[in-house]
Amino acid sequence: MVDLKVDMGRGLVLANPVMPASGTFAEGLAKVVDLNGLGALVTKTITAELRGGNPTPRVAEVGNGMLNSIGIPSKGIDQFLDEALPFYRRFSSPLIVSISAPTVDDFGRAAARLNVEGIAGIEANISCPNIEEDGKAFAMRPQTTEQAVSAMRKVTDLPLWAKLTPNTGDIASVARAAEAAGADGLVVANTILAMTIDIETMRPTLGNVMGGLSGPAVKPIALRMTYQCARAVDIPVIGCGGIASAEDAVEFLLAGARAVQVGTATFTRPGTMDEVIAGITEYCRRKGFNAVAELGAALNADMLAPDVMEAAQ
Amino acid sequence: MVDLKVDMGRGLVLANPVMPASGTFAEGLAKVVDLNGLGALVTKTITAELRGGNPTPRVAEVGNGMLNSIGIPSKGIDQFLDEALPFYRRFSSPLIVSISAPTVDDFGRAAARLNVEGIAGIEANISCPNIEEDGKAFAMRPQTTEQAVSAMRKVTDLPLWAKLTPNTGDIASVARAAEAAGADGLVVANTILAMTIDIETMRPTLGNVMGGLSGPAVKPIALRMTYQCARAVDIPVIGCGGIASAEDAVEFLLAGARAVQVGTATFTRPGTMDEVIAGITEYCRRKGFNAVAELGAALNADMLAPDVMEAAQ
Amino acid sequence: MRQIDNADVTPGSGGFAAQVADTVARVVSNDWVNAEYKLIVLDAPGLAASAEAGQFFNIECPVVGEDKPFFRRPMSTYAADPETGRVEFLYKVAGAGTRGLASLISGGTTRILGPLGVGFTLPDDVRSIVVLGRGVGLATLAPLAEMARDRGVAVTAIVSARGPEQILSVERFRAAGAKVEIVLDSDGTSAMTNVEAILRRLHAEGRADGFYTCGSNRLMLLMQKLAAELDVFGEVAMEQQMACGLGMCFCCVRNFTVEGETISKRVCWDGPVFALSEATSW
Amino acid sequence: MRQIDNADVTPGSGGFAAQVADTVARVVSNDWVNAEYKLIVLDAPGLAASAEAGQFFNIECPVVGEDKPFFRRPMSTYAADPETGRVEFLYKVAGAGTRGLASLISGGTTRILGPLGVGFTLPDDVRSIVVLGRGVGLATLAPLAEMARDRGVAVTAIVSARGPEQILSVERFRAAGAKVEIVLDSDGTSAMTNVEAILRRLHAEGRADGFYTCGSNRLMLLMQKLAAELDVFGEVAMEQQMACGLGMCFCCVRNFTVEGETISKRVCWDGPVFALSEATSW
Ligand SMILES: Cc1cc2nc3c(=O)[nH]c(=O)nc-3n(C[C@H](O)[C@H](O)[C@H](O)COP(=O)(O)OP(=O)(O)OC[C@H]3O[C@@H](n4cnc5c(N)ncnc54)[C@H](O)[C@@H]3O)c2cc1C
Ligand SMILES: Cc1cc2nc3c(=O)[nH]c(=O)nc-3n(C[C@H](O)[C@H](O)[C@H](O)COP(=O)(O)OP(=O)(O)OC[C@H]3O[C@@H](n4cnc5c(N)ncnc54)[C@H](O)[C@@H]3O)c2cc1C
Ligand SMILES: Cc1cc2nc3c(=O)[nH]c(=O)nc-3n(C[C@H](O)[C@H](O)[C@H](O)COP(=O)(O)O)c2cc1C
Ligand SMILES: Cc1cc2nc3c(=O)[nH]c(=O)nc-3n(C[C@H](O)[C@H](O)[C@H](O)COP(=O)(O)O)c2cc1C
Ligand code: FES
Ligand code: FES
Repeated sequence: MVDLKVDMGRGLVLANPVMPASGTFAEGLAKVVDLNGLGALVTKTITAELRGGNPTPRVAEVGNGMLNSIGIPSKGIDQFLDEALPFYRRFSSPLIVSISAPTVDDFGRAAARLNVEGIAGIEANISCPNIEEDGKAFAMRPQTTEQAVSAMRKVTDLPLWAKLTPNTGDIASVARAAEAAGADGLVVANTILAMTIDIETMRPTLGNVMGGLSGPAVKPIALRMTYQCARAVDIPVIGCGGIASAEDAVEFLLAGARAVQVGTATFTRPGTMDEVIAGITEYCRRKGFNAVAELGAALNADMLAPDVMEAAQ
Repeated sequence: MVDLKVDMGRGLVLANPVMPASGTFAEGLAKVVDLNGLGALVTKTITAELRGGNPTPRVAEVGNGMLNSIGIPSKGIDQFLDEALPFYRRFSSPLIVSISAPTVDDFGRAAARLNVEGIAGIEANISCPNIEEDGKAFAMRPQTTEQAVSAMRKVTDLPLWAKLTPNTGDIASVARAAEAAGADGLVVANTILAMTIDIETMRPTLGNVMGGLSGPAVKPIALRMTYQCARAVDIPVIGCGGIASAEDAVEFLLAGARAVQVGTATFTRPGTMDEVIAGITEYCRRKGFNAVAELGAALNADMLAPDVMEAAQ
Repeated sequence: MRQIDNADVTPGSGGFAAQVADTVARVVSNDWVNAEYKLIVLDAPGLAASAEAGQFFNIECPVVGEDKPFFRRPMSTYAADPETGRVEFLYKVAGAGTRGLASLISGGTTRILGPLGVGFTLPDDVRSIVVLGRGVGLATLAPLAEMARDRGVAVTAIVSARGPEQILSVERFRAAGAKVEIVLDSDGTSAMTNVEAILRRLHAEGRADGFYTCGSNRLMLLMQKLAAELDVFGEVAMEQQMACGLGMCFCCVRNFTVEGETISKRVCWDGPVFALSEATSW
Repeated sequence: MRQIDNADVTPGSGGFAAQVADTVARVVSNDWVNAEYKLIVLDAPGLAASAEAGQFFNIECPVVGEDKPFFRRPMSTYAADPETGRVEFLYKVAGAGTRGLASLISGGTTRILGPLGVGFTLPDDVRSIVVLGRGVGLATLAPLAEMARDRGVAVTAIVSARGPEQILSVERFRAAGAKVEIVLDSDGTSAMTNVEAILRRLHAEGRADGFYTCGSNRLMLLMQKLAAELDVFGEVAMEQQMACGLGMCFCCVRNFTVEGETISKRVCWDGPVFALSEATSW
């Protein structure tokens, strides 16, 4: 028997290390997959205010990946608490609510509203624009990361995860800032800003010109950042980016992630998370690990400092 | 007849907009491809000092891309001038020499040594560690970019291109800094820092733990950065990252690149650059462009500000 | 039947009961029906074969050479029979995904996720319907004719096409007892004025309690206008680019007019069949 | 023949003359020779078929299912005949790339880049050679036997293998007039002490002016030691992971000892055949 439990700190223990990535999961998956089998449930990012999304086309397939500019269409926190929460409450897996806000104070206000039965934790999507800083995402810089996380930490005792952006040049410093401000965990990472052009119409493929890249194409980049962050902080890191199989998930766990999120792969294979859980178990068994938590210390590498940002060339 | 010429500024006009990316081209290609047909030749980065490379394994294939930690093994500038330069002089395509250095002053000293017959321009690989700044690459920040480029500008009248790193969080600002410091062009961009792990051996796949990602997997990211830089500066941008076909190259030209570099694709298909040149010509003909230079203004898009760094989520 | 709504998605106290399956389906046949369309017949017993008219599947399309479809491709159920476990799709070979689909040979397998979305409804007071479709829209409408027949509802199918070679599904409609009227671009009968005249005539003859359409924006707008004027129940099946097919990614949204307001709905989750009155031009 | 060096790469004043071609080769046959190895025979006229012993090709391997080889795979020329335009490779089906290669069927095509690298040399004063190989190394050494025969040089081939089933290329060696000695793990004859004894005997008998090896680090070290002691000319063909095969990417480097100094060389460009005296353990 392989022990799949992972301790995420602040009293949150997950039955297994596999959960959906925000924005790639909703009620519909309950029709296909037993949600009670997942380590946690993570909602699409919600905001206090009502928000529409971006213009269509909102997605494009790129070689081995997905480009999207969905944006954060949100019906607001009230509607979430009234309608979506009761639905998720029916499942035993802990519910993590992803939130976003346009200012530091709004992050605090949004987090304060989630001290509610049935919510097991908060994932702060700080990869979104900070309107007080010219629209630069909070997680682009250590200082704004620290401010946003502190504002939430003040108002909540729930486990609080900060979701980082891979578009920053200094993810290890951002990770340390989030930890210093009281984050209980880090999700590494969101989508990578990218673009494609339809050369026949001579237009950007997305209505929004640029969008976020996800899926297998980004995996080696997300894995590198997961490794850097896991070495930079003591709080748990949740690896995310391109995971589509148990083998991919094991790479992240070996790189130091305590848990993983599966995003785009669920769109192409809705049963991916189940397969990942089964495959991790089998890997541990085959390699002689009694607990999945042991993988975090199993990498054979002359460890590099987490700030090593120098491309090989 | 489609006019393929592109004006790179400072008197450098290329016969066509296609050239090899530094480090993915060497004398050996002359055995397969007529180098006289290329828009320019770009050398592997050389340094003033002798340098070994990184430990093997130095490369790994990742889904749809290449991860490498070759490093910059260099026999020094003297050896280059004595042995390699005479070889390249035999070709009509202008020779661009890629250089790198560990300090601002060393960049200046290296550039000064290239005011030599047969060298048509300098590409400064500023994606390399600055030992005066804790090893952070020059091109990670506007200020260090500005310093390195200025040091070279002072000592050379040759066309001077700065090759940027995609690992920065703020490529548009770095691009503007390079322009302000007197760069004549920007190469966008180098490889993206990434990592993979062999889950059987539980070791990083590369001897160096991390390496640079290139090939089709990075194309949408490099294209986005090319677009951002082309909108941020007035000097020519040379698009680079994942180009493996004429269609890919046209995307970069539509995004605002004046020319393109082909890297990894030459490893898997040595004739790629020839095919790209032929395919661009055919595309222009089919779409009714008389000159490839017209593509830069042909994109139909509500242009976004170059600093838009906000992922869609 | 309307798709089971969220309230019914209850975690089994004991076992989990899926309502949508990702079925590994075996290809029975995959043949050209004309120069552009193929019909694929799959062996896909279980939940898949319980799909109702208007519901769709999200289909994994094989990688073939340079064609590397990353997402699945949505396809309407052309036929589904719980008895035989057969599911069929009629599809136009268009781009990378459908070219991949077209490469499947009998005995091969692919994954089909479904049944998905909300199918057609036949309110009790609707005793006769007109289905109006063009191109691939006819594949979506065909099973509605059988559903109507099974409920004793009379069907007139207006089949629009470029020319005689492009006519699709006419035998399906006839076999289901539908009256078929064919309108063509090649002889001018597909002109909006003529189609409008036919619809008005059918309504005047008491053969149009319900309007159903798919596959053409112009035909949808025409039916929408007439349905409002004549106070006829109406539905339209919509298309939009999809990734998940399960309401999770929000990429398949379209605008709808609901009580005077423009709201965005997910085609895969709130549709693909929508009230005709709410649809907006696409 | 040594590979044409840089000085000869002259841009044609008029036309460009390639020295290496990326040939689209047609598969004549691709059959198993034992449980692990396949022999692929290609129709690849032109430059490809002019490959010499020890030179190699960089081969595009098809994507098959989950196997998506991104780089090409280097393979030694097992045979190349400018008369027939045939090129052959003997390869072990190991991972993603060679599985892809193994999937090719006659009539199919793939791209082969070559001839690449520096092949074997036979100095004029070498009148008899010993080739010592194991596993896939024998594929690399086989054409050397024919090259030697054509120059009137006597060949003894020592073929090392796990057991009788793994013995490769013995007929090729015999057909080229070589004497063959087989040493096996299964009967203990492949032990280093025995191989050393054979080599010493051959040298004593005057049948070893040159030593050539490929495919085993331990055998290489043994030959290297004896070559130094007995002052015998020697060469070794090396392997290393490759990307470009053309000396451009510097991923295939290995360390060599040249005049007491450790220097790094590219296996694809400076080799794959190197002076035995310069090789270091791998
Ligand atoms: C609910 C629904 C039911 C459908 N039923 C059928 C059917 O029964 N028969 C049939 O032939 N077609 C049907 N379509 C359209 C079918 O999905 C597209 O023709 C198909 O996705 C084209 O894929 P491709 O790779 O061949 O084309 P490409 O043009 O290469 O596709 C590129 C991208 O655009 C998307 N796309 C292109 N056209 C459409 C479209 N019309 N609708 C949605 N996405 C599109 C693709 O899915 C893909 O993501 C249906 C679409 C929807 C939404
Ligand atoms: C000059 C040269 C000549 C060769 N000649 C032959 C031959 O005639 N017959 C034969 O069977 N094999 C030969 N090899 C080895 C052959 O290249 C590898 O077996 C093959 O690359 C394995 O690829 P794979 O995808 O099947 O294995 P994988 O293990 O999946 O390959 C993973 C990566 O490692 C590389 N790799 C793995 N093993 C080797 C190896 N031994 N040498 C170099 N790279 C390797 C692959 O190219 C690929 O990049 C030769 C190698 C070299 C360098
Ligand atoms: C369609 C789509 C919508 C997303 N929406 C959100 C979101 O609302 N909030 C968020 O934090 N991340 C969002 N993401 C990012 C994912 O959570 C995840 O970080 C990213 O996709 C990388 O993981 P993957 O490669 O497994 O998809 C979204 C991703 C996709 C593809
Ligand atoms: C093996 C290898 C070596 C490289 N060496 C250098 C180098 O020496 N200097 C440099 O500026 N870039 C170097 N690069 C980066 C390329 O020039 C190019 O920026 C990058 O690979 C992206 O382009 P591509 O996807 O077309 O390969 C190297 C890339 C590879 C794959
Ligand atoms: S396709 Fe994902 S929400 Fe509709
Ligand atoms: S394989 Fe590229 S240098 Fe040898």
